[in-house]
Amino acid sequence: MTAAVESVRTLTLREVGPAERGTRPDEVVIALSPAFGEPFTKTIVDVPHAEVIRQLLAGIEERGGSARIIKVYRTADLAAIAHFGAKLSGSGIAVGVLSRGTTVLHQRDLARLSNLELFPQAPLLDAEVFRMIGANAAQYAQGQSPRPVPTRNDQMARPRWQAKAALLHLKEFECIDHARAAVEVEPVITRVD
Amino acid sequence: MTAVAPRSESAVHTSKRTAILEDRPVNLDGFVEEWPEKGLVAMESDYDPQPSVRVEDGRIVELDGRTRDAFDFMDTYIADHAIDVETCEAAVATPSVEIARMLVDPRTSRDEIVALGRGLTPAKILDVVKLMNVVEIMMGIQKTRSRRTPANQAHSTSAKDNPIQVAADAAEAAVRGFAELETTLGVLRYAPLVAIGLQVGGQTGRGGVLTQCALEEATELDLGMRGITAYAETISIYGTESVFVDGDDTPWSKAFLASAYASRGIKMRFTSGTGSEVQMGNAEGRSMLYLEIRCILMAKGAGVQGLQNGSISCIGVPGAVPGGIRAVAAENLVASWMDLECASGNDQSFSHSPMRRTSRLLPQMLPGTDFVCSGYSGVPNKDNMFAGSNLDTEDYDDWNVIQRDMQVDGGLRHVREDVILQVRNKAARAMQAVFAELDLPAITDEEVEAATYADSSDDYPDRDVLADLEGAKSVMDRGITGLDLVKVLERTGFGDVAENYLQVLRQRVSGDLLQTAAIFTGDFVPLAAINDANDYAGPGTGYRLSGERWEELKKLRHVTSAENPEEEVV
Amino acid sequence: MTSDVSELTPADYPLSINRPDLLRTPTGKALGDITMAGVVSGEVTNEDLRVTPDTLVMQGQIAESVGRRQLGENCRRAAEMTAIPDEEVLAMYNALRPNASTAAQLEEIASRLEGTYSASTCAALVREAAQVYAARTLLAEEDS
Amino acid sequence: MALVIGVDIGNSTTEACLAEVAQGAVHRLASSLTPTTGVKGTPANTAGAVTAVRRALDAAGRPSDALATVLLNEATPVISGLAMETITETIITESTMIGHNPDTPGGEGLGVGTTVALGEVGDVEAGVPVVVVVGAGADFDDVAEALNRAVDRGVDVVAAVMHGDDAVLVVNRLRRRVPVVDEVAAVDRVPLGMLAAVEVAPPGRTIRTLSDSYGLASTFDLDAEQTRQVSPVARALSGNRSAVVVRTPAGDVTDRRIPVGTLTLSGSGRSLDVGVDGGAEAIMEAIGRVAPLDDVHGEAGTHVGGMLATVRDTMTDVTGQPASEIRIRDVLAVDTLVPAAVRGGLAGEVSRENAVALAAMVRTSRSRMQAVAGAISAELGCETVIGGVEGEVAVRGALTTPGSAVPIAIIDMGGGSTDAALLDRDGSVSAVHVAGAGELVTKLIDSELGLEDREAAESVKRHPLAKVESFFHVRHEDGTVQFFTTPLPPHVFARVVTVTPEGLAAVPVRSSLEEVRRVRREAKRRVFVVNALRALAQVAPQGSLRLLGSVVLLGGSALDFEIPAMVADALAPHGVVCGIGNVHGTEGPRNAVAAGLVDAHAGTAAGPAPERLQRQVAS
Repeated sequence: MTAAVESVRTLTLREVGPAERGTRPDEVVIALSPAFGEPFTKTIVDVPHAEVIRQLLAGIEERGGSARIIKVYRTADLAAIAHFGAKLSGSGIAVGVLSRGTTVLHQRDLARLSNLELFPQAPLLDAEVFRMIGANAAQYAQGQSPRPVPTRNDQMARPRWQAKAALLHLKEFECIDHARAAVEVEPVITRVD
Repeated sequence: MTAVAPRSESAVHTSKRTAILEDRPVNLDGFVEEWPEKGLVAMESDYDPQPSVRVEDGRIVELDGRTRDAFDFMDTYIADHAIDVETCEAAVATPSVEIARMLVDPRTSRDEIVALGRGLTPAKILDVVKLMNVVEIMMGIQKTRSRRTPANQAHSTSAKDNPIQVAADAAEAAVRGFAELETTLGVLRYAPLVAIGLQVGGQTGRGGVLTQCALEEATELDLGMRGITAYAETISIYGTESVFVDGDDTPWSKAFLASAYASRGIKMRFTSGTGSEVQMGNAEGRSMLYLEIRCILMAKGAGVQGLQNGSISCIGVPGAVPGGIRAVAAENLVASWMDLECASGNDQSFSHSPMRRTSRLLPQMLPGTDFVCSGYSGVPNKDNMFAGSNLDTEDYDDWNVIQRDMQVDGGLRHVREDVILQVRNKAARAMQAVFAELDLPAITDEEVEAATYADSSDDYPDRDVLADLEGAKSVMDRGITGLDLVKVLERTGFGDVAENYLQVLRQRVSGDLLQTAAIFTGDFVPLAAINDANDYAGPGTGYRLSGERWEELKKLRHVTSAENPEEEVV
Repeated sequence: MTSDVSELTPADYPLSINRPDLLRTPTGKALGDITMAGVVSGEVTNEDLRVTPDTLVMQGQIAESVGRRQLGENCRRAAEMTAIPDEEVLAMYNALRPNASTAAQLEEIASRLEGTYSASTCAALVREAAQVYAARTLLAEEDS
Repeated sequence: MALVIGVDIGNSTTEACLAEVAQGAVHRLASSLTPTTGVKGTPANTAGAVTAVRRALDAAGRPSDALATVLLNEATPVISGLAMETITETIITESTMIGHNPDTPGGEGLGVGTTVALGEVGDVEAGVPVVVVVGAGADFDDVAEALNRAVDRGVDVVAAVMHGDDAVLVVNRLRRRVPVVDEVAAVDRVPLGMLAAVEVAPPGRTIRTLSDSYGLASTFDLDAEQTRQVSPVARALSGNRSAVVVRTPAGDVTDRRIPVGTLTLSGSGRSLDVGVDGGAEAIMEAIGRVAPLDDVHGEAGTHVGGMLATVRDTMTDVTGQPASEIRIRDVLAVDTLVPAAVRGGLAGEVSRENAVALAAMVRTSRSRMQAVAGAISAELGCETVIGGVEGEVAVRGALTTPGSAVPIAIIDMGGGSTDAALLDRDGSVSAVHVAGAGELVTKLIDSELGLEDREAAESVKRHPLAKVESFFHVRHEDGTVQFFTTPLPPHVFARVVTVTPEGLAAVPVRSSLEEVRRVRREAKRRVFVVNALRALAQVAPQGSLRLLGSVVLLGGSALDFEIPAMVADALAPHGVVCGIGNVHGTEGPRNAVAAGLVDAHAGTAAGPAPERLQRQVAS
């Protein structure tokens, strides 16, 4: 079900105000890292950020959930980003995403370093996986117990991706802005034909 | 999946030759540009500190440009525990180029250069090794390696955590020559049965092989204290304070743990490696090698006998930057020079390219280290639960040929098929007897047969995992120890295996395996950097591959007989 | 029983081969008593397969005789630790992790090491850690 | 004064009771428990028996050379075999319907039109009602746009069928909402150009039109004969939230019984054939008619035949007795449902098919306990005596339960078989073994919940359930709520879990707690309660449970959290007092046989010594 993306879409994150605590009991917060969308535009394996957001939102929508997106500037630590999002989430469920693609499903009552589902190998995450992550997030938010998204593994990911992942991680750290509070954003996805 | 997909095609039309080159496995590896400001650089960085040291009232008050009030805990630990206060000022004042030459020059003895090293600071050590090219680094390893006789270590694991497979592959690895065997688990609860498999199999293959099971601290120590395993290795340390704290440890907690192992008579080494700090995003702007040198000095200061280094699980990071593999060789040199046992990496999947895998190996294999691989996968890589090694069972014959080509001892040997089948079968039968005697889920004759001829976990009948896990729990609940296993083996007709195992346990009493780089010979003589200290002093000295051992390594699977060219040497 | 042994040298190593006369198990057996016959008859027990503090001190001397000062110190700390039960060793290790203990808790461990187990070298290591942790803000919050 | 030890070799555990015996007085010192090695009643038992003896000696701190006598039970080998056969199947021909239940269909209502591929929708004339068929790889935004464009052009798009899990997404983007069924894996096999109906019910409801024969008739304009033919379609779709029906010339859906072989039952000088596809009730009824059973054969070349042959072969291997001499003495048949993929389905449709589970039990007359006794004597260097049949000795042990009195009956519920015995006022003992026990319960739970995970099924069987409602509280199956101060582990979040001594373990199902609980209790009832009644009826005077008096439950399953209560409830209407054994007031339901052996040896237990009473019901 690779959503055969022939047309390219671009993503703009339009700031709508400070990130605040939500009230909808079934909402999922998608918490993005400092470099997500801007300056970076795609994951470590070139999945466009527009597609990451579109598929996460589609997964949530397909399961009848609602979503808000926030962008975090003060940390580039995935666990911290996701846990921060979970605390703002009306349901307590958040999806944390780094610009290189690494993703985690978090819940506000969990310890920061714990998680509901973790997808540590960014090179193995494609559009289909992001859709399933979104669907599971919505189900957790509704108090259901979805089957965990099947995890993939590849021994040879280390030689190919380990250093690029470190580099992207460092770049993400560069975009940390301690003075800037997290904001709620609205995704504007434009199709470029 | 994505890792094996070809690179995206460029729009430009390419030549046939380019197409062939594009398809070469080396182009599936990842390479990145350096970024020294952030520590994404192997060993040559303008952002590393300059060497300096100052002593006041018998205490180091300045280290590599920082005064004591600005020390982080790594500086403090190294200044107070690793560096000799009496000699450091003079040592650091010695020109780096002179020290580098002493490392290479055969006329400077190991004792002399090791003694000088005791007074050096991390930045000074870096300053010295930066002057050395990779051949000089190999010269240095050849001389400073602590044990005279090189050795090797194997991984024996199973994708299904099948204890019979682990036993059979451990037996084969032992008979092929590995001095140490390491295992770990997919399902942690399987640990007791797999650790028993490793020990029973190992002692069947060759008496005196030392075994280890990588787990979280409490269980690993427990299995060690029961005598089911013989040593420990996966005690990680890091080169910056922030990463050390992220790992939930400090130099003091790790030093305490080192003493805890020794107090139970268990051999232990730390683990560190280049790239881990930058991988975690907290390199504090230092080069990978500078941070690794801090780890090496921290280990030395803790009084642990040895260190596993050579990037280890972060090898993809130094492997992707210029000069990275030179830096990896340099970290092995520094560990050896600091008088620690060095288990020198080559233990993780490193490259898609067979040629590159080999070249990464030579700086350790050619000069010889205490353990050239830490470890070599004694199972097919798909069964390797340490996420794959640089070498696996498919490479056994290549390794043996390289040893013979270069007349270098990499710790292994070619073993005839009948001998391998015999030890694999015996290991599986010994496990069958042990399981039966301990009321563990039965091992069938079919499984023994499979273990004798198998390659991977796919070749074994599936075990009843639930029953096995209950059995594993009962091993812990009943307090079964190594001594119980010795009794069972003796009672069930595996007297020689029992005797080998008892010899290993007996060494606890002597503490002989706590000395630097200690291993066991086949005759249960402890061989350490004391009674087998490296005495390399140039051509014609030190360990030489000759005599009986060289005759052994001349043997390969297929060698045409000179006497009768129509036949092969057996 | 072996405390009056003169300084050991590298020539004494391996003790299991060159100086078995110096070695005893925690129950006082000689190394030569650890035989298969002894195991089968039940005379050799798990308690016999442990290292004694005296032996650790001797191995420490050998290490120091070849210039390995820190390894010698580690052997001395280990000799002190032989008396501490397994669970308590692990508990102390966990207490030394960053942000795990208050200054008072670490001092309590140090006093216990010194008082109950006569482990002064270990106690010194814990006190030193407490000092560094205070300076680097790695102590646990005071109130809990 | 002599040190003796009673050893009871059971199907799954070997128990020992160590005691000092002097002039008829018994002073018990220790008991022990270890897994049985090998098949009960065979020389492989020696290892386990020796282990049990050594452990009891260790526990009492006695050396092994002080032991005077080992007392062994006469353990009759009992082997049980299990098989499960599906006896019905649903078949769809010519893809007339898609009856699966995607989690999230889109839209609501009924749409009837001609099937057309998404790519062709641009060519459809305005005004024609169409059902759009969307293949794999289509993006939801693109699909919605194409459908909106068609509608703008005047095409009457009434419904859609899709490959991907996109129905809600597409419907949310339509200007005119229509029902959409998604996750149809073989969407490319949906015939095009045919009349089709798509129905989606609101959340929480089920479809009304396509699941009703007359609804189908009016939708497709069928006559009376045609309506009769499509009734299986309607039946197959009932209970679904969404469905698609395509009218094709020869399409059909059938529900047929699969012949899986017959059982030939012989007993009471008669022989009866019964088809396994007749279901459990027919099988058990036939068994009742020929009781007591002498032997059972399965039809050669069928699964049932294969299963019974395996049981016989195993017994031949362990006893050395030829297969022709081995008799199957009991069979328990249980009806169950197993989820199975529908043949001919287009969306991986699953239907719950009927199945029969069988447990069979074999006994031999030829025990090899003498060989076990010899091996134990050699190993321990002391006398070994075989004493008493286990049913009888167990009754003696049970009688030491405080408050019990003759007449007394026992039920020992183990892993492979359920045993019953009765000690009558005249001192006579009757005993019986029947097939089916804990293993069968595990298998039923595993297949009915579709777990395919024996570890999880075992856990469901053994432990009560709870639902994790937040990281800080769970609701137990009895409705009580338990709070935690530290967060629960993430892998149990929002799940149905078993409450085990090691903590909470997630049950890998999507069913509700109530459903899991119902399956668990039904499985136990159909095996343990049925067997308890069946076995007791065989030992009861004149086969009447009313004449039993009291029943003591023994064995591992007597420690289960609900089985004793379920059995007691079933016995209560017969006026039977039923309770959990407490051997010697200290051992609980364990150790009855081992303790009974010692008592019999000392000659102190109630009633005469076992040698004098030998009335075996089922031998």
